[in-house]
Amino acid sequence: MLTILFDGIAYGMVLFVLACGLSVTLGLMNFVNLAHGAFAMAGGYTTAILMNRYGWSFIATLPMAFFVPALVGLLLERTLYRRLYGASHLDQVLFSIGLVFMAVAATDYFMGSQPQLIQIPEWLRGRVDIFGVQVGLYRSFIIAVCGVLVIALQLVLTQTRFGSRLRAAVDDPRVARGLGIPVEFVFAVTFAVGSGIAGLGGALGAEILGLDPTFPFKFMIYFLIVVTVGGTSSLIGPFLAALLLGIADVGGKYFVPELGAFVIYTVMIVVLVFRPKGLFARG
Amino acid sequence: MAKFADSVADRAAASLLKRGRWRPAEILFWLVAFGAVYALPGHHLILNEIAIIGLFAVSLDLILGFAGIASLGHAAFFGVGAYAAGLLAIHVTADPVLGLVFATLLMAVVGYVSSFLVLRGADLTRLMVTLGVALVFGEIANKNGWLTGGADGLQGIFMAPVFGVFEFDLFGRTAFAYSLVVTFLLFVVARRIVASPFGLSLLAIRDNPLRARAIGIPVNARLSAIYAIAAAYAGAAGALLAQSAQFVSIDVLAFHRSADVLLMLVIGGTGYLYGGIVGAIVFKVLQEVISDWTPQYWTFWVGALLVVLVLVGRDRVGARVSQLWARLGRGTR
Amino acid sequence: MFRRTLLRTAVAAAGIVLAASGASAQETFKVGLILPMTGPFASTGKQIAAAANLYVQQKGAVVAGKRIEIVLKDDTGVADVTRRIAQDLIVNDKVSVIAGFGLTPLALATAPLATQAKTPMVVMSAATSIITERSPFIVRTAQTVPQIVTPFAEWTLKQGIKRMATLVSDYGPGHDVEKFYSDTFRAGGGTIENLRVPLANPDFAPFLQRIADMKPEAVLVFVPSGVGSQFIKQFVERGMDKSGIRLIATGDVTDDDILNPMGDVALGLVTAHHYSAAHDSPENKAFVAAFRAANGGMRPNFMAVSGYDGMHAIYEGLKKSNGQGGEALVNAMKGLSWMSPRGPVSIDAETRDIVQNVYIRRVARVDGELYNIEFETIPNVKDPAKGK
Amino acid sequence: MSAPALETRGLMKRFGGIVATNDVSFRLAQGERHALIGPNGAGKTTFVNLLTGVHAPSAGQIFLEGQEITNLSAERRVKRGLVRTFQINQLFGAMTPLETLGVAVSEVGGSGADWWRVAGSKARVLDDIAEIAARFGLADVLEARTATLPYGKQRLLEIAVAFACRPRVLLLDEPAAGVPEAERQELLATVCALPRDVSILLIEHDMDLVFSFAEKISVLVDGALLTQGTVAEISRDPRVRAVYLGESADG
Repeated sequence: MLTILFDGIAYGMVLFVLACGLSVTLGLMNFVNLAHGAFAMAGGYTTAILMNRYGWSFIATLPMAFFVPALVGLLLERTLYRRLYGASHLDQVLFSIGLVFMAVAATDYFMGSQPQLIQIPEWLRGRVDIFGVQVGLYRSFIIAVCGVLVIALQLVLTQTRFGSRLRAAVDDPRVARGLGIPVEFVFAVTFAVGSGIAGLGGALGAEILGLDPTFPFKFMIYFLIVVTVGGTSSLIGPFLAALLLGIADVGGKYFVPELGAFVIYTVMIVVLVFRPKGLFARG
Repeated sequence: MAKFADSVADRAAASLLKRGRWRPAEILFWLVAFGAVYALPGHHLILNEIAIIGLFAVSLDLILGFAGIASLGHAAFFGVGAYAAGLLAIHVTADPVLGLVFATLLMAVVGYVSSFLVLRGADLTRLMVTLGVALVFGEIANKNGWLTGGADGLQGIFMAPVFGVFEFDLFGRTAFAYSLVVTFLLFVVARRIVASPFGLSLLAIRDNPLRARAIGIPVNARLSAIYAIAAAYAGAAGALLAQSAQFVSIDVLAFHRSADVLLMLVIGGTGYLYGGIVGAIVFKVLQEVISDWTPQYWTFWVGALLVVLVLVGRDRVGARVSQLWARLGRGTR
Repeated sequence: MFRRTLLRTAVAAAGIVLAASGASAQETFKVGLILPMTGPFASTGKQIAAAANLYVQQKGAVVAGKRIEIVLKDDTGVADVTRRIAQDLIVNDKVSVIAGFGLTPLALATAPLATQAKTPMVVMSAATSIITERSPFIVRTAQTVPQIVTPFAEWTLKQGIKRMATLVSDYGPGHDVEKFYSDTFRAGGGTIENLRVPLANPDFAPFLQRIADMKPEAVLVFVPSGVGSQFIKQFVERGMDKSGIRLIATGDVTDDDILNPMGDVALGLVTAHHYSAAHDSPENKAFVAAFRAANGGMRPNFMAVSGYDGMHAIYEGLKKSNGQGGEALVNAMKGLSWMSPRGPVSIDAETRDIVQNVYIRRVARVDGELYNIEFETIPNVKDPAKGK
Repeated sequence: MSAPALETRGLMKRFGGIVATNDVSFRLAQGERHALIGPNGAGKTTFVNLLTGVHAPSAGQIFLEGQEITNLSAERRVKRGLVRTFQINQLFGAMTPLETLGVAVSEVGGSGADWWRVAGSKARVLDDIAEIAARFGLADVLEARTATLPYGKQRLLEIAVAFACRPRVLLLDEPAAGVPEAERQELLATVCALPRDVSILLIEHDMDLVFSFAEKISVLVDGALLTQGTVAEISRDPRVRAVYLGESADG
């Protein structure tokens, strides 16, 4: 029983790490980046390649799973995304879907269409018994990493100068520029970090969610659900939404497996019909 | 003064009526389309698919381009329409026209009922709610295999000849002609709808729902109405697919259907009805050509084209088209 | 009534097409290969296309005076597209055989066309039993689901296992696995519980927990190849391998394509299937070596062997029919028997399904790579779902 | 005279703990030119939103020509003849003034839902459009895209659309806001020339406009009616002066 709750939390955590970059680009920078999953995939593949071809240890690949997508994100932001900040949402959708198409086909070309598998280290396998609850070690690890990440992100956004600059830049880029805030730089860094976190999520989640070239399509819906249900006004909203969805999904499948995927979709529709701005949006 | 008012009224009439008038380019377009029934015998199958998806995209344009409702779940109506037509053919009558009418009317009702879910909320919310509805429909179809055939698809559809005369042939000629006629007729109606006072009130709602309400337009009722109409159109497109393929698979309700049709519409341009059809032609032909060349990696090039299209400026391409459109329209005056 | 007339006119129309095509395509004999080359089932398409091309490359493009040409099309795994492409290939490209068909609905959607156009249709992957019954022009070189799981259920019973659970993906083949396995198992005196997993399912945790609660002696798993590895890893991660629940699966789960990277978690897993890349025969050794050489080291899996055998059936059929297509080719393919890389096979003249050995295998490490090592053979299995 | 054109009785609106409209009982006589003034944050916007049905009141009633409209939807109130304009233009940017007026005229004439005929085929609608266009000086720009019109014209259109709804009571929310001096006179003249059978409530900041236009003035402070009276009475009222003392500089 509690094991199900625990699994749901771990699943929700992974969803959050995967989606939180999207909630930043969408919520703060108002950019509908459907290619977000492609950055997550890049992180997953980075880990898979480093481990399987170069024999790195899982933990050692995690920083790379952050940096490689972050770099790719930075590059794309500087060259392409930047031009579309003011564009209509439909343009952004079209553009980012195009990127997804390219990423999927390119991954297939270079890596093959079969799923990539990674071996998590021995010490993260198996389960332990904590107060009578069976707890998976790897899932505990995920919860720990993601928990730290959530707190760190929240602190950065609310407590640091960078956070306030970002919020100012988002509110009104012109005024922010006038105040001497390097808006372009702030956006680029934010975008890169968002992409990097997605990559980290892709690497961490590969074990649970699987990893193949169609990853960005398969999980696009989940990301969007997390962000819309959570609302885009803060990080806490999507975080709670991801947990809620994770628990609802896992619990739903455990208790009423006949319903299958209904649970997660129905939760989303009900929430959005009654709270169009998301469950945890202010006002 | 009266004289002056009269002349203004005349000008106003001329200007408004122009919206409903057929331009030479449009007439030419449909002549070419119908000409293809005779002129392009080797391509009827793909043309049939284009006609059906074109109609589907027109249906999406009615809500997105004319009423401002973005949808990522429009396949819900397409798919249920397909199932409705397929099931009717299996269990009741194999007459295609009856099946088409049945699916269309049924989807109008379903569209009306589900419209209440999308009345509130901004674009993103609507995208997700419509998406959710389509996914739930997909799950329902999957779980009720006794009715829908589940993941194996609905089999055993045999269609009678259209009007008892035109049999569905292997070359797809009847199918194409049938789909084209249906698409054309529904297009004519759609054209009339968007040029009508009702259509104008939709544009007003799209531009500024707050003001639309403040001048007495019953915003929700209008949105529900156009949503029902668009759903009916999508249902008709789905019925055409079910009838010409004589098979309905579960992925008529899949996410990629909704996403593809949105892509096509946006590529072709929203808000002038032809965008959907143009987008369907462009997308399908590109897919066909590129995937013949590289069946495995064609998505890369389609993706690249999308990216380039946006970067070059869809607006600029669109502006060029609408300029051309305007110039052609001026020719009629 | 009108259905029959409809059919007759369609057939007549098709006859004209074929007559017309016969004149212009005297030399080339086109095989339309329709496969999911993009999307989630792209790896199926890749394996089959590679094997079919390999066959033509090995045996030469000319057979019975005809030049074989493969026309490869991507149907993206969408049924109405498959059907449209098949129709297009038949009427425009004048192909004489349509082949491929990655998934059951894709084959089912196309079946009526094969009948209408009298075009032989070689099914190389879709595994639901009923497919061959949907058209007399269908020949299948892929396995059927009951063919694998019925003998597997008998084998499980023989191991003394009486309480089972099944966990299958919630789609056609999954339902087949559940039904045929459970029926046989119950008939043999066992008790069995069934669980279904949504096809698009990222996390197995809740289902694994259900199984842990059920505490069966063993659990049979059927999920599409690819997802299977995730399942096993999560199974082991939960320590369920040590909880006394034996995990068995159909060979889809330990697909040769992805078996090796699965790593030690897969070791010892018992599966039933008709092909292993480690099958010990000279035919297979040659096939695996050639396939690897032609495809950058990729290991062939059971889909590849179906594609390879499918081309073989077409070649041998053409030899028997003296280059004639249509019904003559289908009739010629009936009753063919040969030594395939998977072992001795034949085309059942009645059902047009393949008759083949089913092997019980165990995953083991050989020369540093993981393979399915066959340790028991159930010879000449016909599709048990038919002719009962 | 019969019932007042517009009347509220004990109108209240609370947002959480904040009282935005406090027990407002207000009367607008038939044909009257009435101005509602008050400093920023006095609750003018909330009051208008209550009248037009954007918000539901927490307590109290609203009557239009003697009939209660408290629970009617925003659209229904418009159909009954209570129409407003907006302080910040709320127009249909992608449409032409012709189409905009057409929509409004059709809607009030009950033909707004006609989907089977092409717009522009009803003579009565066309005549109405022509008349309104002439009254508001929009005849020359009827076919231009609204978003491209000069601001003054947009402002005129803002009022013209409302007028096209055949109001019995017209709520003008700062009609001259932001209009450059050159175009201001035309606007004021147009407003002053609106027919007498339309009762007008002017919500305004600009005292010059109020004094030149209104017959009666109501002063709203902190959500409550401070006082009501003729122009002369109000301009002498020391309480009003006190309220406006800090404001007059920028007004």
